[in-house]
Amino acid sequence: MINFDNVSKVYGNDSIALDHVDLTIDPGEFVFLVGASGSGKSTMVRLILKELEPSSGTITVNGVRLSSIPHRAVPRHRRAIGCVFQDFKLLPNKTAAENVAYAMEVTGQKRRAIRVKVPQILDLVGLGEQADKYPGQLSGGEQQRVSIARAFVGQPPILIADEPTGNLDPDTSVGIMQLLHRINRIGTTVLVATHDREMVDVMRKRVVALKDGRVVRDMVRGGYANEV
Amino acid sequence: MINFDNVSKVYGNDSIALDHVDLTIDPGEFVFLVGASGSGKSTMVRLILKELEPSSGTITVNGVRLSSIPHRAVPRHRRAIGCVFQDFKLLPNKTAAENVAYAMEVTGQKRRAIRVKVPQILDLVGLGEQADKYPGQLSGGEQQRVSIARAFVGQPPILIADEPTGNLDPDTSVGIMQLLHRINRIGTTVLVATHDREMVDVMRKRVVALKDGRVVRDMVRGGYANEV
Amino acid sequence: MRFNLGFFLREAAKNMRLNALMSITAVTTTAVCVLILGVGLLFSAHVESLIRQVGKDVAITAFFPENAPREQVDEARAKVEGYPEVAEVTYISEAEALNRFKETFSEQPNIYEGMDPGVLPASLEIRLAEPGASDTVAERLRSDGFEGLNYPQQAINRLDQVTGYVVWGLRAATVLFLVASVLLISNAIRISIFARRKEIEVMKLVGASDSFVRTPFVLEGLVQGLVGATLAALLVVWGNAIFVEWVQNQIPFIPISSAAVNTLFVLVLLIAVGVLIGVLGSFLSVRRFLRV
Amino acid sequence: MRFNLGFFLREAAKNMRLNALMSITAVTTTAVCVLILGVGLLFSAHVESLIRQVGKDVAITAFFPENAPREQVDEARAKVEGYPEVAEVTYISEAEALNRFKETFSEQPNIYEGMDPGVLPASLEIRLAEPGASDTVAERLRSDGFEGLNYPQQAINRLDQVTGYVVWGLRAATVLFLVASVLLISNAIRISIFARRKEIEVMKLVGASDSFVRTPFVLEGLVQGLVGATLAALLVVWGNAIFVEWVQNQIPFIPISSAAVNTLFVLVLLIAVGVLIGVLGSFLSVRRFLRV
Ligand SMILES: Nc1ncnc2c1ncn2[C@@H]1O[C@H](COP(=O)(O)OP(=O)(O)OP(=O)(O)O)[C@@H](O)[C@H]1O
Ligand SMILES: Nc1ncnc2c1ncn2[C@@H]1O[C@H](COP(=O)(O)OP(=O)(O)OP(=O)(O)O)[C@@H](O)[C@H]1O
Ligand SMILES: [Mg+2]
Ligand SMILES: [Mg+2]
Repeated sequence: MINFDNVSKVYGNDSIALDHVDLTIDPGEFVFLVGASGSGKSTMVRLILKELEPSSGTITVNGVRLSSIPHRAVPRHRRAIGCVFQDFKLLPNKTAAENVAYAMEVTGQKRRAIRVKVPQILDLVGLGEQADKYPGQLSGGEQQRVSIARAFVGQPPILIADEPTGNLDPDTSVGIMQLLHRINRIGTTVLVATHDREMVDVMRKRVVALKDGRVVRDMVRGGYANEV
Repeated sequence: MINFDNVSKVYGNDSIALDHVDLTIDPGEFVFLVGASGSGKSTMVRLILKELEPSSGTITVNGVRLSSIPHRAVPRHRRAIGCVFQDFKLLPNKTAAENVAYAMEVTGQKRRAIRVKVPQILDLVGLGEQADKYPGQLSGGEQQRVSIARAFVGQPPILIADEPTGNLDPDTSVGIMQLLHRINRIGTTVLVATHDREMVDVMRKRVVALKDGRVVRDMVRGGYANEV
Repeated sequence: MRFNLGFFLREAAKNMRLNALMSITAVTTTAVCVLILGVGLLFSAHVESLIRQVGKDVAITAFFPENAPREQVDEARAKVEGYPEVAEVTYISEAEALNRFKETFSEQPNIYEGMDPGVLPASLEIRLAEPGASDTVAERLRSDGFEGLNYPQQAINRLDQVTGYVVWGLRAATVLFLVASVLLISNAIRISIFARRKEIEVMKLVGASDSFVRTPFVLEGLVQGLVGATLAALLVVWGNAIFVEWVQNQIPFIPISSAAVNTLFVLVLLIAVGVLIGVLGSFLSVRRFLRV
Repeated sequence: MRFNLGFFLREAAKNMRLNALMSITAVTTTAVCVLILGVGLLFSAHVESLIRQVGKDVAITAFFPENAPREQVDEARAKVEGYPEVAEVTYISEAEALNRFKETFSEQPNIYEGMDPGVLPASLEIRLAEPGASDTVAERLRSDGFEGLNYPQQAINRLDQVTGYVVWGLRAATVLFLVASVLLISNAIRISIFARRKEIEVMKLVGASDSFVRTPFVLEGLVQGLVGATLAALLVVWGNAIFVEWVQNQIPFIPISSAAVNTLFVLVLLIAVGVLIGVLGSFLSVRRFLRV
């Protein structure tokens, strides 16, 4: 589903964020991406979204080499990926509900479908009450959950979550992780970059660990800090 | 040092963020503020900074009623408080080092002092290498650490950190918490709003728990989830 | 994916409401520029028309030989009226010529006291359609047998030359105003879209196509341009009507005329300019941030 | 806390470099507006000067009685030259008057053939400093014993009236341009500062005082205004010099003069306008976002 083949990413001239990364994620897998701050997790996410181009190497998503996708076709590629951004990336001029709805609107879905689906999803992440607030009126955790809801709503075949529980209390985090688990069970490929040691240790999924831009560990049923 | 007397905060007409909060934090104390997402932690921080006015009740910081501070004197009030913001609030047009330096410049400190102090602080939070990057070029955790460095640098008598480790891996988090502990030991009053259960449980400091805007627990040597 | 106009219009309307400050700024900038452009346009039109009017006052006088017979006069007159460059021909008899002379020197009766009616010859006063044609007309008159011609050769040439330069200058100024308007309005649009570049980035990252992102911005530009330009254009046209009436009442000897300006044309032109800049400016400014 | 100019200048310079798009936009907007304002100013100045020039060509002719003695003429002349409204006095003898008459009617010699030298009286040709003063001067002449006066009463009055209106209109237009410039430039500044309101908020939250936040913005506005206005002002002054020379060569009979415009004054005025709007616009726009 997602394949990194010898991928490196150097920012500017000397900031090596990813260093010859090889990684294959099969359809339907659930993968935790862990690693210290600055180890390159978000860079991987941005590469998969084709927000950035790799400095070298090949990335394949869903059988398509990203470097071969023309500018015109990038939106379609992105619509196949739901993404929870580390910094949320909500539209400040849209309410929580409108932000979630936007992800459906870009795919040209019917207004009726949107009107049914959006409140359901917001309820699922515990924001039924806050649907009509603007991002500036939401707490950090609430904004993060709007971002999660937006990533879910289109039922994309791939779901990527970059630090989805960084602003959530443990109870809510558990809820979100259960949600990710359920989504994965219906066939969605899930990639979660996280620092949440408890969660990783509890869920016993595949864990890929990065260190200074290199994959230093890849265990099928790993914990956050297993020995290398 | 910080005193909330029957403080309520209602956003708009019906969004009750704080509900008759009474709280006293003595000079030199170290207090964890915990509570579910949306329970009002950031609202308390914003009230202390006089970024917001309470809907009712009185807040006193350092013996001064905030409502009596004229607009002119607000900057001085804020300079006495170092604050790590949940959303970092870095200046996008300044490098990491310049962002940290800015907090010293507003207090009119000498360029020489700034040039000595800033690199020290950045080293302390592990960003010696990233000093000249702009926020847009930093990872989430790196931005968070810049925000932490900026809050420290002026050695303010009060330090408030809103979710300071949300984007940090467990090892770095421990380092930051040790830093907060050391800073507290030299007399600084520290208030940390956090979801980091591990940290709260390990450090055994005073814990104030909010729920739906009310203080539901206040224990001298508490854990994250002690019974109420 | 079909083009959902309703959705895009709602988006544009919402954005304008939420970014009211920006929208108002864009509208006033457009209005001010279109206003200046419109005033320039009308000023040009009136000045051109005035200059043409003055040009029409230029006359060539062609004298008849003493005691020319009636038939000769009529024939000559018909001939001259047939010249394509001629706008109007008036016959001045000997008696009329003397009367005019007397009027001119009314304060010095001693000049004309001794004059005979026959001293001043009869003449044709020929007004031209274009002052530039005076030489051609004089040539024709001479070849048609007129010997005595009186026409302010130099004044006509000068007037002609100045007219040309002024018209040219006015058009150049109008074009400059237009360029300035385009620059100023598109500058304002560019900054206001620059201020929202992060939003555009986010839209692209959640899978919006370029046109999906662009359309609401372009509609915003269209509406802002339309509103600003329409306000300004109406103000200009209304102001013009007031001005023309005022001049006609206060300075009646200035031959200003509301016919100098095609109101509808100005209205449409100004609004078109505003809308075009709004749409194109938005389109191009957004494009710069779509490369995500 | 002392005012650290070096720090603020560095801040302003850094911001302009990092927000290059915005800075360039602000500079071009200022330049375009100042350019238009400057062209308007010079146009006004030249038109006013031309009108004054035309006004000076207006003359009153005061006739002496037939065969007035030399002393009377000299005395009268000295007297008239003393009138404050008079710019220039020329004595026209009887012989000269006849010569002029002959020239005017050179194509119709039969008109003047029989004339005696004494038929046309001697006169004073009086040019006025202000065409509006013609009535006053005529009054003075009459009370000083001149009986025959010849002056184009109506033409003078009209010229006077039109001159007044045109000067008034030009000044109004200049003020309007000024207002438009202020609006357009401050609009551009307002949007560009609006785009940075979050930064202002953050600065306030980390303890910056209002003036600490404001100063770099104001300095930016100052520099942008200065650069934009100076470019435009130099262009205007240079263009004016070219234009005046061109007119003097191409249309020499148009009495245009580089003295109509005080170059230094225009330069200083335009730059002052640009700087003032830049500074004030930034000051006021920032203030709106300082209430954090
Ligand atoms: N635009 C950029 N220019 C230069 N360096 C960059 C840029 N973006 C990221 N980096 C650097 O690349 C490294 C990896 O960044 P990345 O955001 O991938 O880290 P991360 O694993 O997501 O960290 P975190 O857990 O803190 O979010 C960091 O050291 C960062 O400073
Ligand atoms: N400007 C606002 N307008 C309306 N409601 C607001 C506004 N700001 C915050 N709120 C609401 O107030 C409540 C408390 O917000 P606050 O940011 O204090 O929560 P928090 O405890 O910091 O949560 P988190 O852990 O998610 O950051 C939330 O429900 C939020 O929706
Ligand atoms: Mg990251
Ligand atoms: Mg919060």
